[in-house]
Parts: sequence; structure tokens; C-alpha cells
Amino acid sequence: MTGTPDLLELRDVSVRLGGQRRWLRPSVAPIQAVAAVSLRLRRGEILGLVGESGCGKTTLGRTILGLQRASDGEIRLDGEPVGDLSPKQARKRRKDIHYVHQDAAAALDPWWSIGRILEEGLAIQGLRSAAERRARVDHMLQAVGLEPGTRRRYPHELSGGQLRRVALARILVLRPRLIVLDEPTSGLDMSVQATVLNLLLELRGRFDLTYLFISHDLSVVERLCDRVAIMYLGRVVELAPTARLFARPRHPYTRALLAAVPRLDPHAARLSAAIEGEPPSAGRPPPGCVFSSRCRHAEPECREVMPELQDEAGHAVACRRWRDILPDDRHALAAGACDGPKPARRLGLAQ
Amino acid sequence: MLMLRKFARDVPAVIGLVIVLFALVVAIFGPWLAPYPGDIVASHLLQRLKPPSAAFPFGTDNLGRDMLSRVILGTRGALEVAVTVVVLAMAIGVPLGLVAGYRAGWLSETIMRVTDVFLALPQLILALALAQLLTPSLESAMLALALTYWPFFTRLVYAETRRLQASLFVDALRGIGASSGRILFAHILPNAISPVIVRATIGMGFTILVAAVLGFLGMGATPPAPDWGLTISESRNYLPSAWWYSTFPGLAILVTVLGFNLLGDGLRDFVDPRLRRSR
Amino acid sequence: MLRFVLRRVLYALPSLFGLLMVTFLLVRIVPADPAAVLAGDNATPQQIAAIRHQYGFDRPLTEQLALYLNQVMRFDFGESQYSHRAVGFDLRQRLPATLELTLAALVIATVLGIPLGVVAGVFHNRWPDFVVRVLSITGIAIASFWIAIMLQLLFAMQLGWLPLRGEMSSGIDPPPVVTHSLILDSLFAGRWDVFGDALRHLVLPAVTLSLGGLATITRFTRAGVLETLQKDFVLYERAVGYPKRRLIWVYVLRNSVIAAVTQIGLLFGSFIAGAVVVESIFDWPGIGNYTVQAILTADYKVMLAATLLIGLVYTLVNILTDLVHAWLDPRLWEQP
Amino acid sequence: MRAVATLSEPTPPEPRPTEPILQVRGLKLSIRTDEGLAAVLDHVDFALAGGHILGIVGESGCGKSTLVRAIVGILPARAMIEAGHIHFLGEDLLGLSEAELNGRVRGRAIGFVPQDPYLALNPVFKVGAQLLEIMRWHAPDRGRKNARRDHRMRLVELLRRVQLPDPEAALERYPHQFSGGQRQRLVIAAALACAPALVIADEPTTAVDVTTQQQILDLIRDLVEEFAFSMLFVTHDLGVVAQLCDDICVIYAGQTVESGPTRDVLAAPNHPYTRALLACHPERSDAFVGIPGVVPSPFRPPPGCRFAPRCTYALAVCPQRMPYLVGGPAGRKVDCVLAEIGAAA
Repeated sequence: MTGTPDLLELRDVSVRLGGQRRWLRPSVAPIQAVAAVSLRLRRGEILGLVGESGCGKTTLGRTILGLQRASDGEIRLDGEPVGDLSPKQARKRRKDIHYVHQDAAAALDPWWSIGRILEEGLAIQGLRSAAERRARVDHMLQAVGLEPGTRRRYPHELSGGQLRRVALARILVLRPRLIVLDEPTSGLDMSVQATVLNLLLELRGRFDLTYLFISHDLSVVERLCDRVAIMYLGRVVELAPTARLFARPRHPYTRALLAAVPRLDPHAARLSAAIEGEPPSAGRPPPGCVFSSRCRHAEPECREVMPELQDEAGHAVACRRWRDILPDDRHALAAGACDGPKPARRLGLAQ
Repeated sequence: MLMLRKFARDVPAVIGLVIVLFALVVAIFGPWLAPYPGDIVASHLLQRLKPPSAAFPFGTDNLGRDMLSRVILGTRGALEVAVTVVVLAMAIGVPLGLVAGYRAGWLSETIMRVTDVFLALPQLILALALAQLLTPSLESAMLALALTYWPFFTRLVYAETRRLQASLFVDALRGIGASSGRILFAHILPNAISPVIVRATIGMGFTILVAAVLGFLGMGATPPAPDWGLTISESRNYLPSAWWYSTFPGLAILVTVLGFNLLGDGLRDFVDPRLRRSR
Repeated sequence: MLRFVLRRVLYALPSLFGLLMVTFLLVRIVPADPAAVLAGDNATPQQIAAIRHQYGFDRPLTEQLALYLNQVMRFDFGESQYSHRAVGFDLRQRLPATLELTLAALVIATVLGIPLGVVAGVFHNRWPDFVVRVLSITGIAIASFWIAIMLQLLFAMQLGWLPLRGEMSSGIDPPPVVTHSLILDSLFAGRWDVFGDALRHLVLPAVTLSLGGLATITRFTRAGVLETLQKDFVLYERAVGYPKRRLIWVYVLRNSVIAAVTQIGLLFGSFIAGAVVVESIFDWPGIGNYTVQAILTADYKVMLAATLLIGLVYTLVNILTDLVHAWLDPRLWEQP
Repeated sequence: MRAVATLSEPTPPEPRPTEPILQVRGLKLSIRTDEGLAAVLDHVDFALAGGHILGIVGESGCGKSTLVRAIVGILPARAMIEAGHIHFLGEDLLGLSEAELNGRVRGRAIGFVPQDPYLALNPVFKVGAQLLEIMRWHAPDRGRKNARRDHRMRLVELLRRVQLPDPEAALERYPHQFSGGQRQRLVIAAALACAPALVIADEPTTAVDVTTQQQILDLIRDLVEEFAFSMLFVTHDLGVVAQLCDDICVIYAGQTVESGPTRDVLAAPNHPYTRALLACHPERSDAFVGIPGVVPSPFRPPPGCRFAPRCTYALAVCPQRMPYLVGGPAGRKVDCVLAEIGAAA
């Protein structure tokens, strides 16, 4: 490890939720929301964090931010440990990290105008001059592609796409270095998503940003992110550069996810369900490998030990059988998640 | 503008507003509006218990005093009690609710348990008891009512605060490093205040009712005050012949309370941030 | 479910203890000297001191508290200055009459209030809704003592259809006392004449008392129905062809009542306040009437005992409504 | 310009049933609101052939849900149907009374799968009671002796068929005790309980994860074949349509802009909006492509073609042109002046 340290590093971070004993009430069963996750975020990259609902991706995002305290593990920002702090102190130490909520409308105080909401962050940071606050807010509204008149409007008057822009502008005026984006495109139509995603790319270059992009939408992640981490039941099961992960997914869960995306290509073979059933509850994970209960390649040994995330040539996977199962599965993956130009692309004829 | 338009379309609420404004005018200018302002204390034994007529539209009471004047003059006392009690109760209840709702812990638990206890206390009996212990008067009645009415505000503000605490926008504020004070006073309080206003408006009507009960039972205003409840109590001895004696003060109570309730009900729909318009 | 019940009951214990503390402190922290109040206006300082000693007000607070708790546990509140009988005895004897009255009022309020609320909600912003709203909001705005007098004036004095006051006509031989509830006792004794007479006496006070509750239940039910009608499941149930009546009176109603039930529990307090007034106007031999008379004569023992008793009943009613609430809403059964 | 009028890939003629089971023609619908009259649907036009799955595709706010409610007859009180017909099995549903709709259509001839079954199931009633209620009023053998017992048995059978674990016990449970995918299976079974001719699914996979979505789509595909019903599948996801639907109908701002066999339309879209929509799809572009402009407000819709203000091919006549579907080969229809010109040329 030479040169500048990574922007953010997580080492074996675990988060247990609930589990407290309560007065006169039954105690809450603990949930291992995040289990021994190790991640590095390099300066300027976009790391995608992908998984289905309840896999712990949002909890992980909040832990990075400091709003959720990690039960175990280490968090380093610029090589400095910043873990194990109360939410208040953690936010102070990690003021370079900010978070954009999934539901942009609900994340804004309905009684406040957009201009006041945006200026508030600056006031909190101690910017006294009202004129300068205003100038910076106007500048940022412009940067995210909103009219200056937006400052006088109220959240309920804006469309979904505009609200995402406001949410971004609100964070950007604070000059963050790392932004945790929680499902920033969910609920937006495809035709609106594009403008938000292009804006994200543009802003990254302009303001020198790093993104942790939490999403369940693989098609967006594929085109936006530099690297992707796949989460299942609180664990990262695969982590690789985007192109490699989408071309040669190693973990059976990743492959099931990719295969499940409904494709436009009418010639693609209709796949039968790659995995059966639904994820077990995070409160009662199966023994051994968390995916073993739904994996059709699982062997008895898989149910004994949770495999570590092991890196091989920059492509990490937590599966003890990935080498064995890769070749036989080629045919099932022929639908497009595999190597080579996607068959669907050949049809790209519009406009 | 949109708010006003929407409010104007809500006929019952407008009626309520008109009644409340009218009651306020009567309360403030009562002595000038009443035909016989001296009838608070005066007595005219020759015109005892006269039925309604042109000279005495509401009739006269057992001491020959004009009922219309006494009903008008009683308005001020009723509203004074209502405003004082509700403001006092809010002054106690709202801060407690905010504190209890903001952070879970022993303090919050304690406040809410105490609130539960006070809710369990029979309000009227406690008010009667306190009024008795502090010597019966309008002031002790008001104090007693305030002391028994604050838990309603605490519960309401507590629930609102808890709801807002869990809301995404407060989470986002924490994310950008907003202090507790800012979150509590600049965001949670304004958001929680609308149901409090509604509750307070309806509470005014409710307080007028309870104060009238105290007066009726002789634990509130003392004779010869033109208190509505007290008057009804006095009138019982002259039933069934002098029906006007008890009818008109009762109607005054009914109309005033109705006004506050209608207004409060209307405000419920009216305090909605989505009605805010930039243009 | 059992766990839920148990927790809810346990949860009420601190409230009950708090109730004891408040009633204990109430008399001792008011600025007025209770002994002076008890002794009356023309008492000499010696008399006041004697009373202070008699009631133990001169002992340390902790000792007073221990004494107080001990008395409460034995349901011993001393002798009433007003009736010169044991307060506990008086209250026990009068409670059934109050329960008779409040239950009758509650039944009237519920049986009429829920359907009225449903009708108003279903016909939202049309004339049935308008009528019900005006009636219910008037019902809340009406002073119970005034409407009581008006009802007496009309039905008892002018029309003479119903008795003016009391529990039973004079000149009737009362049935043997078993429960202290006249209606039950007359039934046990098979005395139909007394039963009918008691019912006739019950009508006016029960109707008066029910008005406020009726209006409240109507309003909450209406609000609940309006909220439920917005839900997706109503749309779904319509889309799959549930018959309209069943949809409203079974599937919507149960959801709507859930919200109303807890509110009704909370409003029980005002129900009791209403009973106090109504009992004293109709001369009903319940605890409300008794308490008012006692308070008017500054009988602080009765005050305390009544406050405690009513607080206890309120707490129990709220436990009950919470349990009904939970029973109606399966989502609460396994909640942490 | 030529690409508009001609198909890039000819489709082999397929034998298809000629009689549509459901046909919506020229449907125009407005809703009175506090802010004025919202023209939610304006000339919606499509036909669902017997045994087929027709995908209704549109972005949020295009009127998909209102369309579904119009077909089932559960429109909000302030909605007005201004023109059009909804022909189902030979009769116009708009001409039926509420009693007739409830007695013959809803739950019986038309099954319904809601968007979010968590919200669509009544939280305080057992699942079994809710599903049996539908059968009680609409099953073909209702009112017969032992009907209740038969219904129960049939329902358990159906739940087993939709792969719900432990179907017997499921009847005694409440909606919140199921997972998202299980609830979706429950409402699918409910839709099939009375052997309907048509099932309408309103975005049935929006609330579930992608792996569950795949399972549900597979299930639906099998059930359509096995139970021989037709299906109207409303969605915003072109990928889902491509995987599931035989035919497609694209709606923009309350107007049908294009319809035809899914395969053909996706391969060679004729309407500029369909093309723009497909161009946004990740499989059709590596960059992020959007559609400039915003969907017009239903309170002030642009005259004529509602897509014209955002359309790169818009002509001066577009705002004057009344919505009108131009027929093309192989069952294709498109509502665009360019197609008219192309057809005439």
C-alpha cells in the first residue's frame, strides 16, 4: 500500500440491529444487517452496491455516513480511523461524506422553500453571510440544471426528477467528497432517469466526487459504475470491476440476478427461474454460506462455513465452488449476461 | 391565496369563524352592546321573570335583570377562561411533549407516565377539588382546568414529534449535521404545530363547556357575575314557568362552543403544507 | 396475545402508582392548608392544629405516605363528613348505579354512533354526511347540564312522559338489595313493576349522558371510514366484486373502528365528567352525585377516594380498549 | 422518414384468433379536481385477442391505472367518460349498471391482480376469508350445497398451483405474515378463483425484487396457457412486455400512440415516442439517453398529438391532428401523422 490512502476503507464492518432488551416488552431478536463487509472506495470512482431489498445495502450506506454505528470492524477515511463514534461525533468527523435519500420528496421539510432548505446546510456549516449563501445556492441550482426561480418553490410543487436535483444540490453546496446515493433513480421513468444519471456523471467530473451508488437496478449500475459489489443477506458475495462482473459473473447469486433482468430482445431464450423462493430473513440466516439455502450448486460443505470473499485477479467472490460451476453454466447464461457483444445491442436501431 | 380560497369554500368552517369573531366582538365591546350594562349587579324587583318581549328580548331573571344584557356580558368571562386555560395548558403541555418525543429514554418515559397519570385523573372532579381547596373562584377554576388539560397537548405533541423524528427529512437534517435545537425548533415544532392549533381551537370550546359546568355546580364564578353556567344553575328553581331563564344562556354556550368546534374542524384541512404555493 | 395482555396490564402499574402519588401529594402541596379548609371558616388555631394532628398532616411526608398506602390497600378511606359513613362503603354502594348509567349511555352512543358515522363517511360531502356532521358537532358543543334541564323541562315537566329525577318512583317497595343495581336487583326478585319503573327513570339521564359520546363516536367512525375508503384494498375489493354492503359494513367497518376504539377509551374521562353532572341534576344515586355533594362540603376524603376510584376505572377501561384494539388488529399480535 | 412507414423486419404471418375478447375504442375520460378538469385519457384504443397477453405500456402519469379502473368500472366519483366504448365478450361494459358489473363481470368474468398486494389485501382479515369471499359471490358453483367446502378445496388447490408453501395454513394467516412474492401469488390465485375469461394485472411486479419478478412472470406465463384466459398486463417496463406479452399497446399522456405484436413493435417502432422510449432502454444504448421535455399536464394538454411538443419529427399539422390510429400490416397501428403520410405515399 503506497501513495495516498484510499478515500474510504471498511474492514470487516458488521452492523447488528435490534437485539436490545426492553422494559416490559419482549426483547427484539437481533438482525445481522451487515456482516463483515470489507470495501475500499478509491478517489473519483463510482462503486455500485447492488442487492435486493433487505440485503443490508442501505444500512451499510448509513453506517458509512455514521448515522448507524458499526457493531464491529473499522472504518477509515483518508487512512484515518473514524469508526466507533456516536452519530453526532461521527458526522463531524465524516463531514466529507454525504447521503442522498431514496425518497427525495420525503427528505425535504414540506413547509420550507427550496431556497431555504439549500441555504440551511450552509448556515449549519457556519456560513454567516446571507448574500454568499444565496450566491452559492443559486450557483448550485444552476449546476444541477434547475431554474433560479426554483428557490422560491416548495417541495410538493416539483416533479420527481426535479426533486432528485434539489436533493443533490442540497448536498453539493456542502462540498462533499464522497456521496452515498441511495437508489437515486428508483421510481423515476426511464426517460427521466437518464437526465439524472448524466447529471451525476457530469457533477462527478466537475466537483471531483466519489460515489457509493446503492441500487437494485443492474442496468443502471452496469453503465454508471466503475466497480460493483453484490450483497446478499448482509454480506458482499462478489466484488469486481463492472465490465468483468457483468461479462463473467462468478457467484451463483450474481448470475441469478443478471439472468432475472427482463430483456428486450425477443430472440433471447426465455429463462426459467434461476433461483427458487425468496431470501430468508436476516434474523435467521442459513448456516454456512448465506446463499446455500437457494443455491442449486450447494453441497453439504457449503452449509458448514461461510466462504470468505476471495480476490483473484481483481475479481473477488465469496463462493467455494465458483470455479466448478462456471463452465457448465455457460448455456444458461447465453441470454446475454455472458461475454461478447450483447445480442440485444444488435437491435439498437432507434434514432 | 389557495389556502384562503379553499377555506372560503368550507362553509361550516366559515360559519365557525364568523361565530368566533362575533363572540370576540361581543366579549370586547359587551358593555357598549348590552342594552342594560348595569344589570350585572342591579336588580329591578318589579320586572321579575318577565317573558321575552320587545323591551327584554331574552326576558328577565328572578331579580328583574335583562337576560340579553347578562348573556352578552357573560361572553367576556367565558372567553377569558377559555383563552387562559388553553394558553396555560399549551405552555405546560407542548414543551413537555417536545422533550418527551425528541429522544427516547428515561426522561421521555417519565414524562409520558406522568402524563398518563394526569389523563387518568378525572378532570372535572380534580378541577372541582382544586377549586374547593383553593377557595372557589374563577381564578382557581382556571388554574384547575389548565392543570388537567395539559396532558392532551403533551400526548398530541409527543405523537407528532415521534412521527417527525422518524421522518426522512429529519434524518436528512441529521445527515447534514443539523443540531438538535435546529431540528427541534426550526423543523419539528412548525410541522407539529398545526394539529396543536386545531386541538387548541377545539379545546377552547371544550374549556368553555367545563367552565360552565364548574359555574353550574357553584365552583366557578360567584354571584352576581353574569356567568352562563351559574345563571343556568340559578334558573332551575324557576322551571318550568320561566323557560327563557335557562334557555338563552344555554344557547349562548352552545353557539360559542359550536363556533370554536366548526373553526377547529375547518382548520384541520386547512393547515396542510401542500396548500403552500410559491406563485 | 397472552403476552400482549400481560404487558399491557404490567404497563398500567406505574400509572396506577403515579395515580396514588398524585392523589397523595395533591392535598399536601396546594397552597391552601387542608386542615384549615377542613376545619371550616370560623375555626380557632387550636381546632385547626387538632385537625392537623388527627389527619396526620403534622407527621413527616414519608410516614404520611406509608399510612396512606396502607389505607388505600385496605380500601379504607376513613369516614365521610358528609354522610358519616365509611367512604369506602358509600362508594361501593353507589358504584353500580353509576355503572348502570354509564353503560346504558355507552350502549346508546355505540349502537347509534357507529352506523351514523359509517353513513356519513360513505356519503362523504353529500346531504347525509352534512346532517350527521352538524348533529355530531352540535352534540359535542352542547352543555350536558343544560340539555339535561331542557329534557327535564320538555319530557318530564311539560309532557310528563318520563320521571323528572331519581332512580325509582316513591311509594314503590324496593326489591331486596343484592347488587345495588336497581335494574339487576329487580330482575333477580322478578319485580317487573320495579324493573319498568327503573328503566323509565334511566331514560333521560342515559340519553343526556350519551349525547357527547354519541357525537364523538360518530365523528371518529366517520373519520375512520373516510380514511379506510382511501386505501388500496377497498379499490381491490371493489375490483374483485365484493358486494357493496358487505364491503362497507364488514370489510371497511372493521378497519375504521380500530382507529375509533382507542380514542373512545381516551374520551372515557369526559364520559365520567358527564356522569358527575348528569347524576347531580337527575339526582341519580351514583358516585358522581355523591362526590359533588362531598366536594361542596369540602369532604376531602371522599374527593381523594373518588379521584382514585375513577382513575382506576379509567385505567382499566383503557387497558380494555387497547385489548379490543389489538384483538381487532392482527398486525399488533406479534409486534415487538 | 421511410423507416416510419415500413417495417425493417417482416414478420411471418401467424394464425391469430380474429375475435378480440376485450376491445377499447376511442376512450376519452376526464376527472374533475380542485384544480380543474384533468383530461386523463384521450382516445385510448386497443384490442386484446382471445388467449393473448396484451401489454399496456406507459410512463408514470400516462393514465394506465385510470384505464384499468375504467374497464373494471371502479372509477373515482368525479371521473366522467366522455366518449368511447369498452367491449368485453360482445357487450359494452360502459352500458352496464353497477349491479350488472358486480353480478357478472367483476371477480367473475374479469379477474384482477393489483399492483401492490400488501396494500391491496385487507390487513385485518384472514387471507382465506378474503379470497373465499370472492368465490362465495362469483364462483360458478356458488350457492350450491357444500359450495363453501368445495371453494375451500379449490382455493387450496389453486394456491398449491401458484406454489404458495403450505396452502392449507395460509388461509388462516393474515396478509402481513406473508412475503412480497407470496402475497403476489395469493392475489394471482384470487384472480383465477372463479375461472375468468380475462385477467387484468396492474403493474403486478413493481413492488417485488427482480428475482421474484422473474418467478412471477414465469408463473403467469404458465397459468395463461394452463387456464386458457386472456390477459391485460399493465406495466412501465418494456423488458417485462418483451418477455411476457404477445401484443403491446403504448400509451403516452392518455393517448394510444402505437399498438401491434410485441416482437414487431420492439424491433421496429413506428411512433416517435415508442422509438424514444426504446432508445432510453439500457439494451439499446450505452450512454444514458432520455427524452427531452416533460410529460404535459393533464389540465392543459397540448392540442392534437400530445407528444408533438417533445417530438423531434413534429410537423406543423401535429397540433391540429385529432388522435387517430392508422392501420398497418400485420396488426400494427400507429397514431402519427407521419404514418398517415407514409401510408398515403
